[in-house]
Amino acid sequence: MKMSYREALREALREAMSADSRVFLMGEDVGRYGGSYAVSKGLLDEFGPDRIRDTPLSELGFVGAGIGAALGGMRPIVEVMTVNFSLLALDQIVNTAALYRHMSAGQFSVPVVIRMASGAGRQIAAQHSHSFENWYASIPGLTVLAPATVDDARGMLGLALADPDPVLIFEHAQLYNLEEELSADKVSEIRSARVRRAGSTVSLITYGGSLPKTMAAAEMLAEEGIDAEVIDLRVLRPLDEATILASVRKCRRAVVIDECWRSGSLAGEIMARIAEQAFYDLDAPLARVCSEEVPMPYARHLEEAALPQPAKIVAAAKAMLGK
Amino acid sequence: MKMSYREALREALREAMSADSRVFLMGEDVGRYGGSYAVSKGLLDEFGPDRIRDTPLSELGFVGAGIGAALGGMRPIVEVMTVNFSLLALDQIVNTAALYRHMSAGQFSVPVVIRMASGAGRQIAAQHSHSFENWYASIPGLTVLAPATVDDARGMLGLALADPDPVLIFEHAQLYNLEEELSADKVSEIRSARVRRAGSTVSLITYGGSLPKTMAAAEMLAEEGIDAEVIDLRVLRPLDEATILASVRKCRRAVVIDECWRSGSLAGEIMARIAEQAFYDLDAPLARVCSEEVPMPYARHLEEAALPQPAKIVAAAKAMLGK
Amino acid sequence: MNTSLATGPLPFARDFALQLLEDMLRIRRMEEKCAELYGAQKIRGFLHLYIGEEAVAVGSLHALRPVDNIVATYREHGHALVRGLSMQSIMAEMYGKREGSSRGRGGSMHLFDARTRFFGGNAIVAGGLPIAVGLALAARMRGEASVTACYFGEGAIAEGAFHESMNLAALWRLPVLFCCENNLYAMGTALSRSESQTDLCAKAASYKVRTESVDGQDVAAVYETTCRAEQYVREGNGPCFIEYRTYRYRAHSMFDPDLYRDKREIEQWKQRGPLHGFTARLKQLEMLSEEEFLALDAKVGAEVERAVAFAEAGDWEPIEDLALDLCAREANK
Amino acid sequence: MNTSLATGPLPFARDFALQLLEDMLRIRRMEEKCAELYGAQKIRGFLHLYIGEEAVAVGSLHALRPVDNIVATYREHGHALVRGLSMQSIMAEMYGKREGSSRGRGGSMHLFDARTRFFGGNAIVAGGLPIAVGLALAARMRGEASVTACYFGEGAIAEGAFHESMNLAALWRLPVLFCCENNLYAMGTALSRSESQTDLCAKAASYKVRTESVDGQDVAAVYETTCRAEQYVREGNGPCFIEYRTYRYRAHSMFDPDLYRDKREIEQWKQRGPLHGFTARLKQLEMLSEEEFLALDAKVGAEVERAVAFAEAGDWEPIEDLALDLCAREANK
Ligand SMILES: Cc1ncc(C[n+]2csc(CCOP(=O)(O)OP(=O)(O)O)c2C)c(N)n1
Ligand SMILES: Cc1ncc(C[n+]2csc(CCOP(=O)(O)OP(=O)(O)O)c2C)c(N)n1
Ligand SMILES: [Mg+2]
Ligand SMILES: [Mg+2]
Repeated sequence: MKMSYREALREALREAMSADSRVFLMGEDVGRYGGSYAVSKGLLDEFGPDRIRDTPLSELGFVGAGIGAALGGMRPIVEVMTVNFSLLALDQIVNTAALYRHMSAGQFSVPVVIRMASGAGRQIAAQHSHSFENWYASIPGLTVLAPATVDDARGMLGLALADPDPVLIFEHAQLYNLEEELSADKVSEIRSARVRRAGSTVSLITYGGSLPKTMAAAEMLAEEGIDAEVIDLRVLRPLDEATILASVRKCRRAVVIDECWRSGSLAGEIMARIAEQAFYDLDAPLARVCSEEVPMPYARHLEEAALPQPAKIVAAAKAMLGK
Repeated sequence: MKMSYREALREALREAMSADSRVFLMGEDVGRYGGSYAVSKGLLDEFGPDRIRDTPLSELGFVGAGIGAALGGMRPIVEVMTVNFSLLALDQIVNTAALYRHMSAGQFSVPVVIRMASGAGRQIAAQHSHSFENWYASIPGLTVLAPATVDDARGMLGLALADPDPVLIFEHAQLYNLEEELSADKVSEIRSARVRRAGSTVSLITYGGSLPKTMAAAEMLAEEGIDAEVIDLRVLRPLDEATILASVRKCRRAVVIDECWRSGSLAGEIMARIAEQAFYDLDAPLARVCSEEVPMPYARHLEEAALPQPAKIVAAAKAMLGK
Repeated sequence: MNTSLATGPLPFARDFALQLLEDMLRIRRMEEKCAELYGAQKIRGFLHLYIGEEAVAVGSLHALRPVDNIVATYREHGHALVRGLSMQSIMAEMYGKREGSSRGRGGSMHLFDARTRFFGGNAIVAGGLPIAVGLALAARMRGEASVTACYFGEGAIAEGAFHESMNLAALWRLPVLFCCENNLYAMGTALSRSESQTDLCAKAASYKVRTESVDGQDVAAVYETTCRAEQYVREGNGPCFIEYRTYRYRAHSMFDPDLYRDKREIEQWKQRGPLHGFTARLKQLEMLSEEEFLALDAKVGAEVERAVAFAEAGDWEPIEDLALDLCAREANK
Repeated sequence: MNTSLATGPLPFARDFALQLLEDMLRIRRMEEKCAELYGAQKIRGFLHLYIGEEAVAVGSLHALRPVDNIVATYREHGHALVRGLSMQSIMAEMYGKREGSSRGRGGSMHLFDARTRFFGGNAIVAGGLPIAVGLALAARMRGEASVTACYFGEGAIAEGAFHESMNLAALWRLPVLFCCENNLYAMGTALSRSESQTDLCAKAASYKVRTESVDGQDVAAVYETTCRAEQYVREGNGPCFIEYRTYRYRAHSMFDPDLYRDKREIEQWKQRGPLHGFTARLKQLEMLSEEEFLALDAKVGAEVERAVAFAEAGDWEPIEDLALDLCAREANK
């Protein structure tokens, strides 16, 4: 069955809400408006305003309330409209959600799921185009997911809800319209990375909104006879080092691609892990393709220039191969 | 003249306030209380409550107000009591301070200086022991400083105020009582890293509160006949790649030390840059010594175990040398 | 909602009245064109139209002085235009051209102009309020007699930033004019579903801030009320909060299917259109003939056409200049 | 400040009165010991004493039920103790021992107890308020008749989190008891220098939340007022805000030189000590003799000694268990 990423998320929400009365969705305009990216469209009619709960513009307050509701025995799904606004709620995520279990020595847990749209590419400029999943992925106590396929959009939410600890889900805004065939096997775990394209010459490691671009780059490389392997991280915390290192050991070269600013990018962290653990397996310096270090501009040509693009990935891979 | 890090900061504040009537200090308890780390003690009497301005507990509000005051022609120094509370103000730093000049195509600038205490080691537990300078160092448009010596504590503030763009200063809480001889030459720039100890065998790269630990580790290594070089980054954004790479090229081995959680640490970013640019100069895998990936515990022995320590740095360096 | 239109004599001269009318018309026609250009994909990203709310920006900004600071939101085309940005630079910015007010970096939500002290365009709801507090603090410390006017929607009131900013401004008695554009909805969320207390002046008063509430569809009333408030603030009495009761006729943004409002409600508010109402009043007062109105409209139409032509003819910022103006100093990476 | 002590008959029986007295005494003696142990470096880090404010925790927590949720601050030893954590587990936690309520991970600021629904200890000012809103939301959605009591200082009111939480609780009519411990200072900042409106009930009322203000030095009044509020909240009428007017006799924390308060002010408040006042009243009512008081004090003293001995005898958590309880699942790096 063909389905869009948006529909897959909606189906996952519907399924979770139907299966467990403790599950509810809350966030700005998730109800009457239907969600700013229309993910929850129609769910208000189905589940009512208590369980599809519109909130005022109070990110710190309602994310904290979601955490509290999780402590209180519910299974809230909190939608933060975009990652940009999540900065206002960051204190609650860092200083409450991530800490409760450890700091209370296991007495309390916070089974909350926090979803947010992230990333650039829609010409909505510097305050609406951030990628902060690298920051979230650095916080012990959180699990951070980045579904990049319709299957993962469909399957990850339920698994996240089953986790007794806080899980963050980053939905790249450019993926909502992605249409793919839903596979017959259900996604069954949120612990491992996936090889999305097997290859032997260079390992292209990425996730989320950069996966389609990386797959396109791999196709372009294939046309030039370069056999790239594409790794989709899927889980940004904890990182699946085994899959990353296996790919790097096989290909002996790696380019890491993400949409963060280069400095402090998740790509940098992946490179650090490779440099620590697979140094002797490398035949060439590591490389990354990230966003340029500027606030994201509005004009299309500038935005395109600021973002990772297939051509840049191809160039980085070829440079590494001396081509 | 011998002086404490705290006194050096106070002297720098006093000098800046005396030299330029546009400069003022604002923050929680900077006035009557004297600053939570006693940095501004006595300054209220000297400069009055308008220029040593106590604020309510409103981090988002008063950091934003500092940014606005900078836009309005003042030279505010905003003290955020600790980096932990800066999360509440992060939106203003990311979405306003860092963007204004670029987004307005150079029409506006934000000459604000934001100081904050950071780091662990005082047994004040998980909500009060963070190191988020890595996050701040990833934001284009900001300059991020980490004075680790009394000279830098004395000299950096004035230079930061002279910068027409936003500058963040991280003062590691463990350094306030550090006493050192103030050197005769004034600190004259905030662009470059410094070699704090010349060496030839392994490059130990660090900053801020980890510098004393790293220097101690270098001494311990010296006793074992290992000649470590210690680099103090001083400026966390923009990174002084030239100094880092020169040291790594000389020593051919590097351990990076900081107090961030390992995943996403600034240490990881440094390693990524080395892996990109000095790969062929390396004789061994890169390594880092960071904090363990847990919320910082209160109990002393657990906190010590969670933090970088000289012994761990020594062990990492020796492992790298096969010793 | 008061459904009648304001009538009767005006508290100011005909020339000024015509200027108010013209400015409202300029916003209206410019934005109608923007909507069209959005359809033609000349303008992209988010586009939030101010159509229906014009009297607020026009009446209030005309009460302010060049020395004053303006802080606005993402729904700020009208404010930028009335404050004195050229329609050309606004249109070029929306096209993403280098002739735009921000060389195409900002787009619709991020118009800036140092000359007129227009501090932007801010796409973070309530993000402008702390900035306004700081601008007012700077003005006070520098001994300037300026007022900082900060615009925001009623949706922003739920944000912590509103609370912290109101308290700081009141505590320090700063010259801030908090201009709340209450158009009853924040995206799809009606005020009654976002605030336990829907009397916004009562909320603001809890900070010991003086408050005013005015029919935002009546440009004369907006002007008068803002003048009164502006004077109070300028004289050093501390901040003032003004609620402008208004309505947006269009959807929240070009992505919004607008399914959460009753069509009758929209129609009712359209009966009280700010342009329509003011034009009728001027005619009734014999200050304006239909002919004069058409001439004015034609003049404004020509300005819009010129702005579009200017934007069309503009250049793209070279990609090499991506990092231009990131920092005053050398590249910062 | 009302300088007289409460007198006259009590609204409850002698047994209960003695229990209130004993709990106040337990907090006082425990904390006096903590201060001593801090001097001896047995307790480290931050230590915020509640001495002088005991009547608030004791009177209010006795008005609540086991099913209720408690959210507290970093000044929470008293609340934890009254709620039912053993003095031993509190003391061991402050020693950083594995027998502590959080195995030594939390220390003074982070006491937790699932059994008594004590959700901690939170060292971020106002950080507990949104959590309390969520706990109350969960209770309502689950059909539980519980109340969530959230303690915070008057300093927290300036935070955006206060504003957002009050609005959410009021908008959704949630069973939250906002317990504001107004001890007049936030570290060195007096209320009048942090709030434009110092009448805290007026602030809270602007959210259409019911409010109460009570003398926090009078444990009987605290109990009665909280009972009234708790009942209102439990019956589903929405949240209530209670201001407890109190005072801390000690410095903010052990690092605070306490130079910002007038010594006379401190002395005046000490005249109205909650323990002193209640003891005098009980004696006047002939419910307590000096002998009985001394016996009670001796009993409490013995409890303190046992707690110290317990903490002293405790073990250190093995370093291998640093990451224990980080996540329920396997190690998360
Ligand atoms: C902090 C933040 N949260 C959410 C959004 C998304 N958003 C943009 S506009 C808007 C509605 C704001 O409503 P209001 O303040 O009433 O202004 P109006 O659009 O009606 O002029 C929302 C929710 C945002 N931009 N910033
Ligand atoms: C968000 C935040 N900002 C600042 C601090 C530092 N701090 C700790 S306690 C405190 C004073 C709080 O005063 P109040 O709320 O009145 O409570 P009290 O200490 O008087 O009980 C401050 C400023 C903090 N812990 N959290
Ligand atoms: Mg609105
Ligand atoms: Mg207080």
